[in-house]
Amino acid sequence: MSLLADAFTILAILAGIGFFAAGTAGLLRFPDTASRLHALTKADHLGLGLVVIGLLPQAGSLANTLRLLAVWALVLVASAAAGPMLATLTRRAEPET
Amino acid sequence: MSATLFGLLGAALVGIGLFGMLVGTQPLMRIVCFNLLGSGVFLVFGAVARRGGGAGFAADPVPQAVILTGLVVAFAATTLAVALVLRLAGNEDEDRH
Amino acid sequence: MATAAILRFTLLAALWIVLAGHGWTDLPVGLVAAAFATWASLSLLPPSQLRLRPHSCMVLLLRFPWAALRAGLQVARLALDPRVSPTPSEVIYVPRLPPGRARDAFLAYASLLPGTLPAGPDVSGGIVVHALNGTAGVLESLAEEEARFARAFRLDD
Amino acid sequence: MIAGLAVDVLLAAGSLGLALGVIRARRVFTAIALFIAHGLLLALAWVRLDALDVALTEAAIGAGLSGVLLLAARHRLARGGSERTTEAPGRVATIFIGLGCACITVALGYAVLALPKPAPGLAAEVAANLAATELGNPVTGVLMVFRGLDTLLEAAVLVLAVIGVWSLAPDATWRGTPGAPWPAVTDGPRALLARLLPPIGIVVAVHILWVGADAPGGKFQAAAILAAMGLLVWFAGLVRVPPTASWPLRATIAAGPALFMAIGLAGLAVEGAFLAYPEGLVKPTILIVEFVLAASVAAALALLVMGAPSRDAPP
Repeated sequence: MSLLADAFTILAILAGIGFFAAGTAGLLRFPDTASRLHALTKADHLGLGLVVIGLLPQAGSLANTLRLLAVWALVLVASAAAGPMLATLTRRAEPET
Repeated sequence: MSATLFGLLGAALVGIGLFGMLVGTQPLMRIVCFNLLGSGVFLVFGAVARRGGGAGFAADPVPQAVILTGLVVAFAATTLAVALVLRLAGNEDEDRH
Repeated sequence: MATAAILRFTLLAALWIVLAGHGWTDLPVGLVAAAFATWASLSLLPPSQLRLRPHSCMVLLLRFPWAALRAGLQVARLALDPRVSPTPSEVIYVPRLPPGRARDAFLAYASLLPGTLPAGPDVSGGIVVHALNGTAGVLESLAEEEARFARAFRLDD
Repeated sequence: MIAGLAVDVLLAAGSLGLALGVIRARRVFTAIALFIAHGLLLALAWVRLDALDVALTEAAIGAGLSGVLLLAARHRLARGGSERTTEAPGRVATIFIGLGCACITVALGYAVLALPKPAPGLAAEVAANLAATELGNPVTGVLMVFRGLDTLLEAAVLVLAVIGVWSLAPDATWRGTPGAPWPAVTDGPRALLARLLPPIGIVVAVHILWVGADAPGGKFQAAAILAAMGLLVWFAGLVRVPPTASWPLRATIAAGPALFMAIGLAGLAVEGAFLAYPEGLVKPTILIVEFVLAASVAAALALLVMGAPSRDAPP
């Protein structure tokens, strides 16, 4: 049981790290600022989500489980606000480029 | 090991920050470098704190508390410096008008 | 007003218990903090007639991980596969929700969906949406998501 | 062990690279962005140095509030377009400055390497006396009891800094509203965040303040979070920034240091020493001081970020 849980944790976290790496690759490769914001937010949400899901079997208590989920939710709220804000600012700064 | 490594990093930051402060031409840049210098000093002190651990503590709490105090005072100094820079720039505006 | 206050107070007190545990010595502090936070919440976000359709809400909530997965996979494919690269473009989307908090909430939600990132209002009154990979189907899927969003919170009648 | 070392080396290398990036940056904006990233890496370095209290403060104040302050200042200077720059030193002078700084780094590095093992410290004394304070977090014990005078003076420094920043106001806006004119935006993502986040921030800040007695956390970290929440609603225009003439505002800033000093004087009268806490009531007294100080420090930090009054107070 615990072996299975550990294997799940390792797999989910590795997948999460993979998405973080993909997001970073996108940050370096994508042509414009707004696209880079896509890479930063979307791949990282999924990566963080997978890391959180992977850690759930290790949380040990309901409170820790909820804390982990709260971290993910707060990051989602923050970037759902910050992403459009940055996109708006860059569009004003570099119109039609 | 961590203590030595981050202590050396702190020493490097002191040099880098001081250099930036002395050769910089823009006031805001020099304020940023002043903060780099400060973080280097804190890190050296933190390394000393880590070395001084014992009696059940991983690190000596006295230097850590002093670093906390120092961070807040350094922030206060930074705000004052920034306010001075902004006031000087504002004065120059008034002179030109 | 009273219902909203009780609901928010309960949620914030629950947040305290999640953070601090339910120790009896801690709880009074947590309740005071939650009360103070509820006051802040009520003054920053005055309660409105928010009615949910539980079924549609569940659909929205359960679809979200799926949307996050598709969004992440799309970015990963575009970033890692050397044969494809993104074709960014901007479209003007005119939300059916009136300007205000409901529209803001939907646009925040839309920024988490695959391929779309709202980038501020357009002079025409619509919203500029940055599309990561071509414009095909973007407006249709946004309209679909907005309808789903409006249904869940009874904003459509 | 190996994994820990790898993390340390990555953190140190990243932080060093970012610091070099700061001084090589041509644009101030780039330098500030790199500095914020550098601060976040340093916060992780503090975790590796077993200094969680410092890590929280570094992330909140060193990277967060300083970042907001510097970015806002750059924005105002770029709009005003008249920053006073000084002449760059010549090539020879630069080389000598570089050599001098390198010497300082080498000397400090030598000092770090030459530290005796185990280093002399006060950990044993703190451990021996912590029980008397009824606190579980040794750093809070040092801040509030063993070096309480330092903390009192620091709280006073923050008040002085606020007075200093306010005094830089031009005569016309003296007693006016701090900060640059800022259009109120009641719609859009910024307003949405400013409406949703502060209640959560308040609960988290009170939690950090409350556990500070026994676990990492305390008034500075809590105050930084509260200040950030205040700045968020001020920047979104949801709440008007109070003018510096406002008495409630001034009272909030001064309350913490004043209470701390009053308790210190009471200790002189009752227990015979400045800042001696009443026996049996040490922890409650400290907690009350912490709560009031947190409110004062939060107000001071937020106002320090806003800067000197530059607008007339609304009628």
